Amino acid sequence: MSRGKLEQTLGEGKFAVTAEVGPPRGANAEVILKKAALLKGCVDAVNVTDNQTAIVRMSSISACAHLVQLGMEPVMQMVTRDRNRIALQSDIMGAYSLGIRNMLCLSGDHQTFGSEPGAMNVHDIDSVHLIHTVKTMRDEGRDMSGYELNVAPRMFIGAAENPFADPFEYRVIRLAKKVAAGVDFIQTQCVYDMARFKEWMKQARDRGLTEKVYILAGVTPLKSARMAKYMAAKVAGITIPEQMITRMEGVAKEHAAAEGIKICLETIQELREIPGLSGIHIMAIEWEEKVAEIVKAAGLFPRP
Amino acid sequence: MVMEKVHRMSNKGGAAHTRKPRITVFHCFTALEDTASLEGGDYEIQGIKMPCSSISREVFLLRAFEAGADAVVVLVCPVNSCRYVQGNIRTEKRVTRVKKILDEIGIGGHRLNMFNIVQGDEAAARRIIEQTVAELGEWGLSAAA
Amino acid sequence: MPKKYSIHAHKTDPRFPPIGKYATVEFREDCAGSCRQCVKKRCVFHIFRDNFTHWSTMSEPEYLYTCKSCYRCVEECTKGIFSLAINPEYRTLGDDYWKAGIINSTWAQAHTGSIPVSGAGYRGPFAAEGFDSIWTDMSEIVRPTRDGIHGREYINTMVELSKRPMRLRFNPDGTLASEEAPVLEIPLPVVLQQPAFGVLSKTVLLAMAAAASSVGTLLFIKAEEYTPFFSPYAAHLVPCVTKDTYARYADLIKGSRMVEIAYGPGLDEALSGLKAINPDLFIAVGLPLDSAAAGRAGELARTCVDTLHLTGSDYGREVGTDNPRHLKDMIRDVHLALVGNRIRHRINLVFSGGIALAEHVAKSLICGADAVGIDLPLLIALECRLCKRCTQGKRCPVKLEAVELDWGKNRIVNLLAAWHNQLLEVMGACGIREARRMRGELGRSMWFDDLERDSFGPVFGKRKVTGIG
Amino acid sequence: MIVGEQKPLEEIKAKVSGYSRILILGCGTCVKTCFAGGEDEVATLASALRLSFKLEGRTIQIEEQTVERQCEDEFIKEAATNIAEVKAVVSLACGAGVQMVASRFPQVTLLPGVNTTFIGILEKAGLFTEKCLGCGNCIVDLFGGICPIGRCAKRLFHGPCGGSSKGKCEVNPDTDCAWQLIVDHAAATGQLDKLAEYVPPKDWRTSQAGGPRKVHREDHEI
Amino acid sequence: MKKVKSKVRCKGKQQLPEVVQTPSRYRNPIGKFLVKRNAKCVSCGLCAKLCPYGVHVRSGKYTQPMRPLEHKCIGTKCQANDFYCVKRCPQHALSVKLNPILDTIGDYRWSSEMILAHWHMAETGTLPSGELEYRLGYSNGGFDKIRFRIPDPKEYLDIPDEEIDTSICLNKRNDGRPVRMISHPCYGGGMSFGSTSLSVLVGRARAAKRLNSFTCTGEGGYPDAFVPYRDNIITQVATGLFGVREETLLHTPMIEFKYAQGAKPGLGGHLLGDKVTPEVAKIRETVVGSSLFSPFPFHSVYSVEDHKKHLDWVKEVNPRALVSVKVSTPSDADMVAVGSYYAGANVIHFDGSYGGTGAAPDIAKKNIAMPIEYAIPKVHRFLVAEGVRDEMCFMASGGIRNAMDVAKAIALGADGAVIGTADLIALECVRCSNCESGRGCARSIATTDAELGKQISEEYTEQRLVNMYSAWRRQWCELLRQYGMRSIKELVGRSDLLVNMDYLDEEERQAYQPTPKKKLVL
Repeated sequence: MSRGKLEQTLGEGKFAVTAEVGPPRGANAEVILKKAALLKGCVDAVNVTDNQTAIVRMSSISACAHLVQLGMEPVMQMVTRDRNRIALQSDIMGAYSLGIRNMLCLSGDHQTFGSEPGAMNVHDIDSVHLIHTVKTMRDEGRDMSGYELNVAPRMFIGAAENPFADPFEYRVIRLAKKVAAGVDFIQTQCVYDMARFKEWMKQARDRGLTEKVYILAGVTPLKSARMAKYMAAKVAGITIPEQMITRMEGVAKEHAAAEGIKICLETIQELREIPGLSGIHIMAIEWEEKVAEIVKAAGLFPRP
Repeated sequence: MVMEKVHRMSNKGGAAHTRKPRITVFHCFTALEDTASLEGGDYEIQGIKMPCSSISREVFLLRAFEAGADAVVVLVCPVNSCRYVQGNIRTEKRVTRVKKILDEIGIGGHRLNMFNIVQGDEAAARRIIEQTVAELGEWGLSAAA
Repeated sequence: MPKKYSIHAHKTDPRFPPIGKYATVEFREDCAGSCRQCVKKRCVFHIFRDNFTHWSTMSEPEYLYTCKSCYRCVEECTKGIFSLAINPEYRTLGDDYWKAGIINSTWAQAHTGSIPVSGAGYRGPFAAEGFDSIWTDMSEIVRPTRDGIHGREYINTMVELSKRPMRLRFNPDGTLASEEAPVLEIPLPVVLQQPAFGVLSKTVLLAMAAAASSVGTLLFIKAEEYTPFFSPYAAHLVPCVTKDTYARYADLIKGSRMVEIAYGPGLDEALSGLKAINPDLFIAVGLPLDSAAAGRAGELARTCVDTLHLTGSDYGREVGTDNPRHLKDMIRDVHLALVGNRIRHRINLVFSGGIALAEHVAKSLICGADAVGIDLPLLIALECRLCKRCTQGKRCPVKLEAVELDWGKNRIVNLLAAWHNQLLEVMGACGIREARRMRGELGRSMWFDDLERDSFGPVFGKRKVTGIG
Repeated sequence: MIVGEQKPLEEIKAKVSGYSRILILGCGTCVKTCFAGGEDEVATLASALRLSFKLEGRTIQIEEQTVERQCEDEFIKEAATNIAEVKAVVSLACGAGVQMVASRFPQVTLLPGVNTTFIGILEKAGLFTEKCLGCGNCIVDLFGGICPIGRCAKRLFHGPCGGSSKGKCEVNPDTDCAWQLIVDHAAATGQLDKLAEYVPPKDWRTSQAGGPRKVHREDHEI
Repeated sequence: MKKVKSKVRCKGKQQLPEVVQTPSRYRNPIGKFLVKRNAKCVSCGLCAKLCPYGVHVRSGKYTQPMRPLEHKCIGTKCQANDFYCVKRCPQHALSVKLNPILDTIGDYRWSSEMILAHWHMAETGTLPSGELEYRLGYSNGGFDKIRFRIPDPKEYLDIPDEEIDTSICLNKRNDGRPVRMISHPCYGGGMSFGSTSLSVLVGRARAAKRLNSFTCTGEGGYPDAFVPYRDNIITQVATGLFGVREETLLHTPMIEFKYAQGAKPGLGGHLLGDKVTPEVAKIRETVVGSSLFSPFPFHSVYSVEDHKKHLDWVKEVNPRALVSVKVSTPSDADMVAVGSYYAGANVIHFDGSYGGTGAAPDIAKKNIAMPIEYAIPKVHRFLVAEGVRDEMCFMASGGIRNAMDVAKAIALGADGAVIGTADLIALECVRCSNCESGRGCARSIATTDAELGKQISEEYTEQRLVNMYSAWRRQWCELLRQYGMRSIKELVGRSDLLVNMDYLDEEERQAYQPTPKKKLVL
């Protein structure tokens, strides 16, 4: 089986670029296809969220399958919140059979924040278990019970990490734990607090983790000062430095989006200079049309 | 809905309307020596003396209403002068809780009130009672009495 | 030796929870009481046990009547949430004379009929006004005590309320020539009397009459209260009449052994009137214990009157003056005045007003009384709280109007049983075997002023303060 | 202990409104400690119900009793006399107590008056917090004595998740992040690296996932 | 007043038994102050570091703060200190307030503060801080009105406690019997096995041994556990003769004839059936569960001559034992004392009417016989006048509560005091007066209940008593120093050193601490 494009890019030591799309809240595949079209050619892979922020959407697998048909490379997100180990493993196998080659193992946002706050969560296993499971399936060809699989899903395994959540001193240890469990690449939470990110990267380098795993830094262009303030205050695990908010506030409303993109580009520039960083992951939330612009402006175009 | 009933019943007149208002006074004896000094108005007073107001549990306050009180007044010593340091704070919290229960029941939490008074200030105690009686004039007598 | 007299007590439970001395202050927020070590469950005296079940029916805070204040709940609670306080009801129970402790102890005696016994030493002040400035003497080695309490030796508490013949005449053969005068004896130097206030319903008074009859003493009762219901106890009733009213109660007087007539002008006439109705009648004269009492006593001792019933205030004080003397001094004065006139043996003295404790009986006798009359303790025995609400027309908190006759009788009998036994304690310690011989035995008492002077005088000099100081 | 919370008065009232005579049965153990079903709560509820019905012009006869533990026969039987006289019993016990009483007195309707919430502790006066999920296979030793199953919103074995902020959980910002505590403890005791170890997935058969559980001590069964 | 010289002098420094901290048996000892810590506390531990009195404790690695040990708090006067926890607490979580429970503790004679202070002495062996009044009660008479006169500073004798002699001699008669000295001017009053739990009795005996003093069996017989301490145990012969056997008379250094007890003079002892356990019954040679009454009086003594015969009998049985006669205080107490002298007693022991008891009718405790304060000068004067004072050891008891009461009794004319209640207070008696109720003393002191009795140990009893008497001795030493005395024997009969508030003019009275007055709810 061929390796996926993302794996190839990273394997060749090239600076990778991924972006994120959210499946629609409905059964219309057009939406996802339209979004994907905006990204085609300017990213290495497209991350498809799995009922992101616990809001019920079209499943990640099916959205990914549509992308595969479109000739794009998806990264299927999979959360442990909604499925027990039976469903998870079966979906992994199914996804692989549909041509999906990358997956991102997550525990998922808590259901109380989403559209079904009364739902029962599953959390049979956690994201690290999931990484371990996928790795075992891939490398040993066995499922969790040890049963030998006729075809092993050769997934390129990703996971998320948030250098901005607490406790900071533990974040790198947790990264190490994921690495030990078998993760191939890491996507981080959006980077605004560069100092803290650099510190985290340094710790990762010191532990030799950057040798073992590709780290893709998350970036999200700010649309407005309001968005910046909201994210800083309400979204746990995201820190936005005060001066960045001030900067957003300092420009006229109509120029805010442009300023946000400018900040984003500066961030990417700074990130590219960090030793051990393998790429970026652009999370342009409901702003997919700007991804191509960012990639181009950042000088990361064309993609290999 | 229950509140409507209360009003209906108290507006019906009859026995409930013609009797004197009944007020039960729970008091710690450092706040007020005795309710005897408060008697004599156009109302009935039932005093319950306590070594510390924090002895008044939820049920006592409710039972006072069962026993026919139209209003319940809890007199406690001033903030920071409780003999047992925290007794009056605890009483306050309990009164708040029972007010909520009374609201749920439909009697209305406003019929239960706590006041801090200094020992010997009988004028203040009397004012509190008179004010309560005046308010009872607005609310009507308790339909649960 | 007279037939051994004793009063049998029957435990008679109170109808209302008596006002206890203690209250616990506990912070429920710190504990819900489900600790296995819970001091409430482990209370040696089980005082909280009833509270547990009591809880759900309680309508107001329950104080701890039976708490013995051992402080183990306070000191052992795992959360340290307990504190003990004096029950505010107890604080306001009674007054400076009828102290809460006296009322409480009276309740307990009426309940059980046993004398108050406790451990540790005396808890009260060194000395206080009134009876509390007298100590009764004891005997030791040289003049032994009497072992009367447990019945090893008989101590006779009987006293007479009838006149004694002045001299006996004998026939030449030595036989008695004078007529044997009729005798009115009571087996203990305590008579009962109708209280001046209280819920004096028919049953309450009947209970007093029944109790008097049961222990063999007398109840002084207003003649107006008499109804045929009282007839079973007639022998133990002393109707109280005035010179204006006695004629109305001729039938009652005919059936009575003794009648009390109020002192006042025209008494002589009334006395003969009474004797005319019932020649065998013993006569008591009721008079206030005022400054004229001693003089009047001397006067009345010379008449046909058997007994003087002198009543002081409810607080054991002289009446009719702004600066009243205490009962102990009044008794002594009346007694000594009669002794001085050598007519003490011609009359019997019953004092009442403020007799609150058994020790007051003994001390009154020592001061010179033949007997004492008790009133308020009878009400207290029936659970009265001396709140005097009844005098303002308010409801009685212990529903005295609803007592049952037997219950009431038993409570009063129990109280008298306890008092009788306490009198025996004091007499035994004094080494006195006859209540009659205790009368006026001032030498068997020690008075505060004398002790201060005799014992402290040589050490400290002269007292610079008056009274107890 | 088992922590519970009394149901809203309105709900209890609706449940009992069809009966003219009920028994409120308290339980003197766990739910008493958390102020949900002891003597005091029984009395308070009874009083509140009586008042509430009185306002509607109805009277309902309410018996009150509290037994030591509703989950034990020995104590339930003390309530037999009272239960025999009513058609409905409001039980202020945890779910175990309610069901135990229900099974012993099938002829009466059992109305739960308490919501059983969790196994927890009294954190400080008036504050009860969840500590254990009853998974049936305790592994708190791996986490410095802090259970991520009972105390992490996502039951993460390799937490904390990205929502951990300033020591608090994103799901409930006044709750401590269990993983922050675990990490703090490990850091304080110099065992941070121990937390890098992979903890295998849990076998949930010992938990409720395995169906209603039993503890069977044959040595105690004669 | 004539000074009484003692014939025997104690030489050398006195060996003082060691004080060992002996905390309360209970979890929450009661203090004069309430120290509360509220929910704002973040357990920073500052208070524990600051408080030099040990009120705030942090136990080992336990993260939660412990409940404050309120009884160690010195209270509001601490405000002046820079370590005042209330002020220093960064969270303002602490408060200190007068403990309202004091309303309920104690009585006119033993005030709440006197009780708490004695608990402190028994725990620490030291005198409590100035806020606890331990010398005077609220009785408003007797010892509470008597003060030592203001000493002349020139009289002050600056010598250490070790060089002050507090011993007294129990045999001054020169009758061929041993000269027995005890190190303190007091010994333990009679408490019977049955009224008091065995561990307390044995603990008292152990303390007596360490203190070189005596304790007394009371009227309850002689348990085997006493034998190791027999040199320090007085055998009492009382009217019931419970447990009096030849061997128990032979064990003892002193035999006490109890004619009467101050709390119930003229009345016999009474042990309720509940307290007559198998052990008690065995020693008293009686039946389990049946109430025991001691007759009154000694039915073999109806005259002074009978009395002498009585004494001669025990003197014959044990030629080495001293003989003490314990009587109460009738109006002719002086005659009784002289009578006992002529009957051959070494010690005459007067027990005043306000003395302790395990159970007595309230009427007797309050009313019968005179308070010891009156009896002491009366008896002392009479013995002096008879010329026999120097040959008698005169012990007083009955309402002698504390070290200063002992000193006052000595200055009034006694040689020493016999202590009962204070011993029990040291063991955390609260004077609740329920020694006989239900299962007996709830605090395990006066009980024979198997379960309750176990809650007190001999070691605890012994050390608490040693501690309390050590604190008492400090007070005596300080007093003697003030008057330039080296021995407590010099104080005997020095009533010139005493004043009575009621016998002073208004302005003279100003110099002394006023008589504490308080209205209690009893």
